[in-house]
Amino acid sequence: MNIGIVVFPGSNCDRDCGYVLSKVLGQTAQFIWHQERSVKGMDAIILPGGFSYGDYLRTGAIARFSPIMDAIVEFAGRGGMVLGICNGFQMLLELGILPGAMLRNRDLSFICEEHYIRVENVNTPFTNHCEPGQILKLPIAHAEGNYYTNPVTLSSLQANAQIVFRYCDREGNVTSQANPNGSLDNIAGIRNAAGNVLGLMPHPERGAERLLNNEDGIYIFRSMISALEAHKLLQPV
Amino acid sequence: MTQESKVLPQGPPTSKVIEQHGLSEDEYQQILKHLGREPNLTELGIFSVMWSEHCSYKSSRIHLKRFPTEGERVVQGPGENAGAVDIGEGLAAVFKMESHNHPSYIEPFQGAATGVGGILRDIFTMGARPIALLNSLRFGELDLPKSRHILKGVVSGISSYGNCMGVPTVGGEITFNDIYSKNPLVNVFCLGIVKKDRLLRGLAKGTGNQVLYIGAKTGRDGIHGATMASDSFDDASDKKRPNVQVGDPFLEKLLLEACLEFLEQDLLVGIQDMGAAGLTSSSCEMASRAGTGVDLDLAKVPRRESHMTPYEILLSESQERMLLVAQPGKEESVLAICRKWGIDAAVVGQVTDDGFLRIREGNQIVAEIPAHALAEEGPRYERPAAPPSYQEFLQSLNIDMLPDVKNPADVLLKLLASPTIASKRWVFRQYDHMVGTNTVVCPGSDSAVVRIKGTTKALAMTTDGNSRYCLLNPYLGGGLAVAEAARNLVCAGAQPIGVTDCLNFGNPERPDIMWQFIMAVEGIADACRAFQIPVVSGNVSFYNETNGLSIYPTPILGMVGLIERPEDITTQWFKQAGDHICLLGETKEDLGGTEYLKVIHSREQGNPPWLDVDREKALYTCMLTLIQKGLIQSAHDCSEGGLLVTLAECCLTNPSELFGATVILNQDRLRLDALLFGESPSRVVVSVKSEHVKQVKELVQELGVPSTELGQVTQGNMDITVRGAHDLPVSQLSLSLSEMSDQWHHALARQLEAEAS
Amino acid sequence: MKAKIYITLKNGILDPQGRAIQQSLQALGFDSVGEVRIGKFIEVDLCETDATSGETTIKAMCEKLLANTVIEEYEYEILET
Amino acid sequence: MKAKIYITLKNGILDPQGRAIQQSLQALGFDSVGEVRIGKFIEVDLCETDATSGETTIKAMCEKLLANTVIEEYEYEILET
Ligand SMILES: Nc1ncnc2c1ncn2[C@@H]1O[C@H](COP(=O)(O)OP(=O)(O)O)[C@@H](O)[C@H]1O
Ligand SMILES: [Mg+2]
Repeated sequence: MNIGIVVFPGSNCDRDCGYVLSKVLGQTAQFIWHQERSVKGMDAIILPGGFSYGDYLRTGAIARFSPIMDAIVEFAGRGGMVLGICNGFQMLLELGILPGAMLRNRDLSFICEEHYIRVENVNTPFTNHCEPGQILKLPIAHAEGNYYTNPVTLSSLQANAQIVFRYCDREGNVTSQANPNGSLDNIAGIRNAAGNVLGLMPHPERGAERLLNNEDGIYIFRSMISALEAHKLLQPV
Repeated sequence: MTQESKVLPQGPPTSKVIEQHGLSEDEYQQILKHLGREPNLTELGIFSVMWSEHCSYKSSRIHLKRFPTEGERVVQGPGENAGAVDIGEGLAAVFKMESHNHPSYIEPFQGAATGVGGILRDIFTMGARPIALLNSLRFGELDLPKSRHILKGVVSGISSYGNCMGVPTVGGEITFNDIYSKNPLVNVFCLGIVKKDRLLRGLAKGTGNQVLYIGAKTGRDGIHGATMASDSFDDASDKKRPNVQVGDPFLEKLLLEACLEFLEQDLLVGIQDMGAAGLTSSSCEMASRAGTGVDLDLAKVPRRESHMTPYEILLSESQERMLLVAQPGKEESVLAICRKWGIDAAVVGQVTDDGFLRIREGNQIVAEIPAHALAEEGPRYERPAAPPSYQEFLQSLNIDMLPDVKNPADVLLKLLASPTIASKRWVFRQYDHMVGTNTVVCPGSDSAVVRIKGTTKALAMTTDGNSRYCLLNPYLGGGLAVAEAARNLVCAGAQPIGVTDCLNFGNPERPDIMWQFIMAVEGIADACRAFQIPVVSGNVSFYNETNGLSIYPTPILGMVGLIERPEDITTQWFKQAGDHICLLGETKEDLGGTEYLKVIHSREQGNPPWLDVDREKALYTCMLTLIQKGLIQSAHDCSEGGLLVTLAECCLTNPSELFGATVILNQDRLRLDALLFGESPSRVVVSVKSEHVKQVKELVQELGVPSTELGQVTQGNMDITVRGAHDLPVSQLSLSLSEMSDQWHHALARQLEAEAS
Repeated sequence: MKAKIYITLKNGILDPQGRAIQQSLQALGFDSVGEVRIGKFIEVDLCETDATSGETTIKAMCEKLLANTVIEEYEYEILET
Repeated sequence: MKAKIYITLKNGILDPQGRAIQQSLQALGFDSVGEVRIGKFIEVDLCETDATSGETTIKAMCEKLLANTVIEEYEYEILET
């Protein structure tokens, strides 16, 4: 598959995503400079982690105005698969493709640590390789991952199974102790209503190799690849 | 030349002005000789920074010559922005360590952040992509609110800069002592990877080549930063202006990517960052190294503030700026890359062949000085040195006057909760230590290990230094620091291949401080020579002194080791119940200068343990052999806190589960506290699968390393039995893992989060 | 002209930074301190002279970039210079 | 009473955030935007009634905790409520 990874000034997980896709999973990863205006030829798009524009003002706030964003909004609108990781998730929120916003972590500090998340919905193109309720262990690395939205939106996220990952403990219990950053309802990742856009704070690309003692992130990438393959089978070009 | 007469005269400086610039009468006479005339104020300012201790190493240079700097792997030794060693497959590891002590006291967040920014630039100006940061920190004890404030500021400064750059902070060390309460130390280490034949240097070669300025605009920040780091210079006229630089990690990230693109397209002749003494030091050092001159026009320098004088522009220490010399005809490509990344850039001058640093502003020459005189011909001092009068008192310790330990379990828990020994998770969880997806061993083991993509290799890195040992015996302290660093690397399965150092001392004009410095350098040099580990870069920080009180002599070493095969990567924690635990090396009555004496008996006295270089070397060979034969499950070196703390750490540090241990020790005529908490060097605790025990024993014996079987890894408590004469138990302790873990894991957070009232 | 813009979290949204500062102030002995809210203060120079059009510009900047209206609200003042 | 506190970087101190926001506003087509400086805006509730003592408290809070006087300066307003 041909997966586009958008590079913003200040992105710093772009190359990590590229490495996993091409070297670990044998896909074609293509870097797209934020000033380009087209995502033609891409089967899916990743908005990678990092500090786009230094995260000055608010995380993702300046990046959302990059020239490439129109093409991405349009791509997502057509049902194209978009994965926003960490800073990428924050951009999706700023863009309004996903609802809500990020606040500073509850304890105000940057947190880099492995955490458990529970897969709440396996009927998404990002989780079809997971078992319902499966527990993944993935690193988080952020200062603003404290997800917030208004109560109305929260209940609609809950009602529509748009909450895809929740922070949990080792046994899968979603508790406030297992919540690293104060995120509402322990939210670690959500999808849009149509299901083709996912934003999550944990870094699946950091959990994709045995050498690095973590392979749980592979579930997410494999899910994406399977979904894309299935889609291609349905709609041969 | 006619031009010379046109140097803008600003009137010869008065002796007061000369003194304010920190120049001695003698030094001023040398300036006159180099110039053949009186300097103007701008020129005086230039000499003042370039000949400051910070830039010229005038008190240290002759001593640093003792370091072994050569070796088969050395690609670049001291003298460049950073050193480089060959790691095979056409690659070199580029690394260096720098201090940012003084700024971090004045403004902890920005001081530490800009320290990280500076060391990163040193690495990527060599053409290397930085892949790892480490830091060594020293603070006052945490019961002082000010120490907590400094620590929190420093840690968030490091975290904010390093995280934003996307370079993982993979390790470091922190120790606490009240001696640092007014002189905290912030030493930052960075390592990058470059293709060996693409290594860039700070050379202004090629007459007529264009000199470019890229990065942040020049403001009035940090004027005289270099002199500040060299003395307590303060110019009344500057008082109102805060001498603090603010870092912009986002801009630096853009600079990094742009520089690596220059390199990829082979556009540059040379490049250097503008660190201390900014535009001045970068231009004259680049010219001096290449034996050329540089002609700069200040009118072309991008500025952030209006009405800046040449003096201010030349001495500004605004961050995130670089000076580069383009290949002929490639200037446009350089500028295009800068435009792509949104970086300010300007051609500000050219390389000349007359050896002068010539500064113009428009068509006026404001300064003209031989570049070599500035960069290389600064004063050199062999300052008087003598051991301090209190040295004998420090070393005198009648251990028999101190009661032996009565309740080892209590002492162990106290040590585990002492911030120097306690887990540093509170700190390193704020550092992105995984970005780059190379970190195989995250913070929390003896060394950090980072794999090198595209190869099967990995590099292990560590920073170490024990200033109490150095206070008590600077020669031994220096050697012990080298030994500990190397031991940490071999415990990770790595062969040490190079070292960098950061030498933090008090005022070199004091003979006792100079003596500490010389002895420590000698100790480091002798140990590096014995272990055949070349010193390829480093940094000296003097004047770490407040109100006449100097810090302990604190040389810190940053050492790098090479691991050829991923299966050799070894961590410190126990892996499996049933494994056998062995101690390699010998425990002696080494209580002098220990953490135990400090925490339990409030003494920082005695003689540090003797370093037997041959024993230590034998241990390295032995460890690497065992690891490469796949016989070892875990390896952890014994350092602060001694054997019991080491065992506790083996039990507590496995990221996925805790392990217990059942251990039997023989007292062997030792004091009980020496056995349990003494800090004899050249010791490692290993765990071994039972089927390998026999083979390990044989090999260890063959390699001439003493070893003792201690017991087994369990899933229960940590149970320790000490047997005395006739195998009778003299002491027995059983500590629950949860209790130990609670002390060790949370002590730092508890002390930091205790709010002052 | 010059604009001063104040951006704060909307009422009802927990402000972890404000809470931390409140606690530190109280720990420092400032007993009379009640709630603390923390926001952003942005000063923008504008080379416009017409007050009405200046106001339109400022409003647009706030809506578009400076404030995230999901969680934040803003106020501003315009100063002639 | 209530205090509004404005904390800004001292003159001459680099403001990377302000610079990034300025560039981004210009890129968004706000051509009239000149310099942008970014600071903090803090609202503090105080259960004091005496204006003078309130002012002393606010000043002390700024000096001790709220502003980093090495690089920042502050202003405040006190509102009776
Ligand atoms: N203690 C030391 N040991 C070895 N080399 C040193 C030491 N101190 C300084 N050097 C070398 O001297 C050169 C100048 O160092 P330094 O002035 O710190 O560089 P910078 O200008 O980047 O601050 C560097 O190449 C450095 O590696
Ligand atoms: Mg340098």
